[in-house]
Amino acid sequence: MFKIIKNKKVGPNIFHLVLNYAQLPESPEPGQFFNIKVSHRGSDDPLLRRPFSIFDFNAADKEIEFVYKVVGKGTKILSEFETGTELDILGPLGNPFSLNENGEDIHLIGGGMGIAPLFYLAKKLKKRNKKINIYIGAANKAELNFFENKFNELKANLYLASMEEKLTIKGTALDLWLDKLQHNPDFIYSCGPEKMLTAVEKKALKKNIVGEISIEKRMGCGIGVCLSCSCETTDKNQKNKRACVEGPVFEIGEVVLGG
Amino acid sequence: MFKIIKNKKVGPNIFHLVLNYAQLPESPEPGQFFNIKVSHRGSDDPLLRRPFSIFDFNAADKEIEFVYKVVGKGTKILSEFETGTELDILGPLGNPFSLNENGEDIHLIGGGMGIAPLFYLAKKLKKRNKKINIYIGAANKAELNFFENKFNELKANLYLASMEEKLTIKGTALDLWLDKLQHNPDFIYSCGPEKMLTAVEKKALKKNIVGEISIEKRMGCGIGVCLSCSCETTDKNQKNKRACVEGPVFEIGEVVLGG
Amino acid sequence: MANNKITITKINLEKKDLNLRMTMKSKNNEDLKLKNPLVTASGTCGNGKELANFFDINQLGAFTTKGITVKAQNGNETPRIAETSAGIINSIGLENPGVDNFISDILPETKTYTLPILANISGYSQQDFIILAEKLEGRSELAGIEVNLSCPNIKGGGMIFGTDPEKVYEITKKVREIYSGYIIVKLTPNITDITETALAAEEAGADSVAMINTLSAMKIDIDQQKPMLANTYGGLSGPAVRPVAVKMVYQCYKKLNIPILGLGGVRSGSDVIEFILAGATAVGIGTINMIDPKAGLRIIAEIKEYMLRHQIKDLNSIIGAAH
Amino acid sequence: MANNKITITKINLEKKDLNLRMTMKSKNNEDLKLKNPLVTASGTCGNGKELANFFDINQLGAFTTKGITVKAQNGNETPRIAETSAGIINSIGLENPGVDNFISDILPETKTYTLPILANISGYSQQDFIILAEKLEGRSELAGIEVNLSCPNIKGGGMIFGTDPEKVYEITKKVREIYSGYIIVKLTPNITDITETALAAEEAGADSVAMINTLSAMKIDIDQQKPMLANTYGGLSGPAVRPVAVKMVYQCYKKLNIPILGLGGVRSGSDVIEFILAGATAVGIGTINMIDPKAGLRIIAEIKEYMLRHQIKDLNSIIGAAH
Ligand SMILES: Cc1cc2nc3c(=O)[nH]c(=O)nc-3n(C[C@H](O)[C@H](O)[C@H](O)COP(=O)(O)OP(=O)(O)OC[C@H]3O[C@@H](n4cnc5c(N)ncnc54)[C@H](O)[C@@H]3O)c2cc1C
Ligand SMILES: Cc1cc2nc3c(=O)[nH]c(=O)nc-3n(C[C@H](O)[C@H](O)[C@H](O)COP(=O)(O)OP(=O)(O)OC[C@H]3O[C@@H](n4cnc5c(N)ncnc54)[C@H](O)[C@@H]3O)c2cc1C
Ligand SMILES: Cc1cc2nc3c(=O)[nH]c(=O)nc-3n(C[C@H](O)[C@H](O)[C@H](O)COP(=O)(O)O)c2cc1C
Ligand SMILES: Cc1cc2nc3c(=O)[nH]c(=O)nc-3n(C[C@H](O)[C@H](O)[C@H](O)COP(=O)(O)O)c2cc1C
Ligand code: FES
Ligand code: FES
Repeated sequence: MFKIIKNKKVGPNIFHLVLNYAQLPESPEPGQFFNIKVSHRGSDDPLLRRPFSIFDFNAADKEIEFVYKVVGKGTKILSEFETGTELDILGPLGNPFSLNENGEDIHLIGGGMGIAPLFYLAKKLKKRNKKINIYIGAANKAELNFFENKFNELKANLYLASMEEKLTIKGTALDLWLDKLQHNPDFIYSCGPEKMLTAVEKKALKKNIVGEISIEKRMGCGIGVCLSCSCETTDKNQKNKRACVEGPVFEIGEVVLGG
Repeated sequence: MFKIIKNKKVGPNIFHLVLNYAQLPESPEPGQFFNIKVSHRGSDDPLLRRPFSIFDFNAADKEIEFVYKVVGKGTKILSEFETGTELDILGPLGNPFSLNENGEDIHLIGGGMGIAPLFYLAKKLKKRNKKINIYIGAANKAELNFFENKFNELKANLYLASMEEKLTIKGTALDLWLDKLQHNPDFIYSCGPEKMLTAVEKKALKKNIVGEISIEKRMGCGIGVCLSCSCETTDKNQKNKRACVEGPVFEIGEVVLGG
Repeated sequence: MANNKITITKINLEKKDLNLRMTMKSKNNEDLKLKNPLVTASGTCGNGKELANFFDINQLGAFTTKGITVKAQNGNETPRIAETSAGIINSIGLENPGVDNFISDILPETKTYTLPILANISGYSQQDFIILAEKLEGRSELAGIEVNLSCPNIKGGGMIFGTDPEKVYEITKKVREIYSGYIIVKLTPNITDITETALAAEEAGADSVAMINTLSAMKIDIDQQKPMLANTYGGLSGPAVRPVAVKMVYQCYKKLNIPILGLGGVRSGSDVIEFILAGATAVGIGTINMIDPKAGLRIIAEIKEYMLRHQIKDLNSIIGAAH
Repeated sequence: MANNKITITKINLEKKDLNLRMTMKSKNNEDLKLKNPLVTASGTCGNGKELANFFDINQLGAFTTKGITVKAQNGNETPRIAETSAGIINSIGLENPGVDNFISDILPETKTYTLPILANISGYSQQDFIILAEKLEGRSELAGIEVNLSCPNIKGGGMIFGTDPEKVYEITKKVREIYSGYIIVKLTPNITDITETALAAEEAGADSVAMINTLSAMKIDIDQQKPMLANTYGGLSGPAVRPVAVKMVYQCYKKLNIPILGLGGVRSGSDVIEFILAGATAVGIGTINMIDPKAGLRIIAEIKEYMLRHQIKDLNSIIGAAH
């Protein structure tokens, strides 16, 4: 069982959820996700679990952290749970970001709630003494505040974009990255709306930049049994891959993006 | 909205629920019930409300009290609500016990959770200085403790029966009443399992005792729109009556009991 | 297509500008005009006065009475209701005082209401429907009748008609010949292809079709090891069935030229919008009234919120917009 | 009747005395023997190894593979899943590698399991089913096949067969002539009278029937004003449909002489008991595995608790006991 230590509003409809666990089947890696039952105990409503990326993980304190936005029924219920509530969560699930031998100069590009999985990733990369630049964007400054503070704790090079105010620039995370892009990094990681990922990928492929993206597909099970999350890929041997098992992290160019 | 002031275990699977209200459409009478939504806020599971008789009512403190037993999903969820939770409850509903001109010597016979509505009734009768004898029975002493203490506060003549231990007697509320029955009371009120009501009624009709019973029918709406709770009656003008509107209180002999 | 509509109509509407009025067209006589799309579903709202204890029901689009038959009926044994996941199963069995008492006792009461009243009628034979249509013809209290060819609760009765397109055609035709008011034919979802019965009703002269009635279903009491309902089988309604109902409305909208009254599992304004987008002109509210007697009022407010959020001035503009 | 059984068997059973073994009889060849009534529902449990990450699936009664077709299929566009009240709608569209790859890649993997494996097959024509039966005939890895005549997701395909008793008879008969292992025919609930197709399958030589597949359904995204699923329609499963499934099993139990695999909306041991009381010999678990991968284990424990509570030594003794 996972007990809520914190479930606090940290932005407009954005919540920071910290859970304490007794044990985990394995240590979660950046890019993996947990599938959380958001219904009240004894209730089947809503029926399906909801997937959330790992925002941070702390083995010493046995804590897993998430950052989520209230967008519908499930996240609304989740946001109302109080400290001490026990949650039924399943994971870690999915294919993580690869961390080895990706060079030294690394860019992280995140849009909207796609920023969430990049924090734990950045932390791990920092530990390996990589040189990282982080480009994040959201609708407005308020949606970025929490992330900004957290990334600043890491002392990373952080750039911010918002649609409503001029921060580093005014615009999207993509605009921001392109604006700052002077030479090719060794590797990029990106997560965000499919539209943004499509554009990032296009640019990267054109410039021969290698990297990984994490995609959000509507999921049924999160464990690979239902094929709700199939993605068309360029892999000749396996045309369809499951976002929940072979993903959510894919190599740039691997998935045929729709957005 | 109705706020939970107390939701405390007072016997084996038996809970005492006290609610504070801001306003009520009308003042509840003994024998009436409220239809309580037992699902968590934002959830439709379970779908239907659950009917509970008024155990006590206190206009000065704006409090309504219920005593309920956990028997299934809905009552289980209800029992887990904490103090401060707001409940969606509908009522008062149904046809109350008649209080006027029923004579001076009155018997109350209650079995199991059928005891619950008799307390508020007894309190009102006491206020009118009626002479009341109360006969209550349940599976065991533990199920009666709470009721015993409450009725003792009223300083009524209380007799207890349990199936497992000898109290006033060992047996049912019916056995108890028959055991103590020396002369006809002016009026009886009874509530409990249909089997018990059937026997009480048979005895009463035979001995020409008048009175009222409150019956528990499986309900859909509680407000008279669905006809789930129809009871066959001896009334020539209206063969079927609704337990939720024309009942749950009926005159002895009015309803064709099945048990 | 639908998306375009949303962007084009950015005109900063206010609540007072919103048009929720819906017209159930008739190819035969007068249209049925509704203040808003909400129509009470037969059997879940009594005969008016029970709900009127909670709010002014004249604020709804139309009121449908509990189903009536030629003779008075006591209905099935109890228990008549069981709860399931997001649904209920009922086997009321058409308890009603019979058409004569309906006319003498219930119809006069409805005169105090200003909204259109629809009488829901059920029969065990074609002859029954003819008698009912004859007795109700010319009753000025009524705006129309809803011909229930779909009640799954009466043995050898309603359900049989409702699953056979030819019978649907015949009965509708007979009723049409007799009854001059608005005729809605209510269809059963317990069928392989509901478009066939819907088309049969249309061809025979129904002014509109209502779908769905309840899905045939049952629940077993595992402790007693016997069916929960005295009648064994019953009809499933409530949120659980909405995806089936929406699909049937969507499917029929493409094929029919008469309006559809969509219902099944509506709880909220969003659910009403879902039915309208699928192709319904009017939307029934049933089970939800049993849980929340003032649901109709809440739902109207929720529809208005949706219209404001999406800057939809006229609810008619989104009928079938999901196609 | 059922009540008597409960009182008679008061013999103070312990867990180790309980018999959960169920035998799916065959009139043709060997019976299908199950350690317990739980059978994974096709398409909701992958092909074994995904669930095996969570527990030893050999503890279940049988495993049914994801539906396969003659040729490889990519399935429908995404989104392929939507959530409804107590249910989900899916339109996976039979994504699968085709029967040849199934035989070369998937079947060998199942050799590591000791429980019976059933291959679920789907076709677009009678010829497809013949090819599939031929290719699977004699495969020792399989205990049998489940002939899916009910998938609502392929256009002009599965569904058509499943709603026509004659087609059900023909296809079953052909498959029976070719395939010598255990044959289960899986039926659609999107039909006026499921006993007709069930009887047709029995007459044609099916060893048993499985019911129900999903109910045809849809959901609309009211903000986008378009269907939630890329494929528009999909199949409803999960707790919402259980009352419909239980009713169909109950109804068929009275008429059939072959065993029934009941499924639709099982979440718990109580739900399995409900199907068995209605007349099922085996019970499928589908959607629940997607929510709770270890559901099978939990459900077995819950069935045992029920048996102890009611002092039922042999689960077989309550098959159909609610009749
Ligand atoms: C691998 C993965 C990781 C994710 N990580 C995060 C995260 O760290 N923080 C965060 O805020 N969100 C994350 N999401 C999205 C999150 O799962 C959805 O926002 C959530 O499930 C919505 O639930 P709901 O009940 O509130 O919304 P619903 O009422 O179910 O739907 C509301 C809206 O959310 C969208 N949605 C619903 N389910 C999903 C889903 N499974 N995937 C994507 N969109 C969905 C729908 O399109 C709809 O528009 C992630 C999704 C995936 C697949
Ligand atoms: C007018 C009225 C007044 C009542 N007053 C009280 C009271 O004061 N205290 C109390 O403990 N109980 C009372 N009950 C019974 C109470 O409503 C049920 O115990 C409760 O609804 C069960 O809900 P559940 O979800 O826990 O059980 P479920 O899981 O729904 O069912 C469990 C068991 O409860 C029985 N049950 C379910 N619904 C009803 C119902 N509407 N009426 C009768 N039995 C039902 C079922 O037969 C079943 O065996 C009253 C019932 C009525 C009709
Ligand atoms: C208790 C109850 C009684 C019903 N009685 C009738 C009836 O008399 N005539 C009829 O045509 N439909 C009847 N119905 C069906 C409803 O009118 C409606 O078609 C169905 O319940 C689906 O809508 P809902 O999910 O909103 O309840 C009844 C339904 C319920 C729940
Ligand atoms: C995601 C998903 C995929 C399915 N795929 C198949 C399939 O390939 N073949 C088949 O016969 N049934 C398929 N089904 C139907 C299930 O096997 C089962 O009949 C149905 O879901 C009802 O059971 P449930 O409510 O327990 O899920 C699928 C169901 C789901 C939810
Ligand atoms: S979500 Fe079920 S396979 Fe990926
Ligand atoms: S419970 Fe609906 S009429 Fe009484």
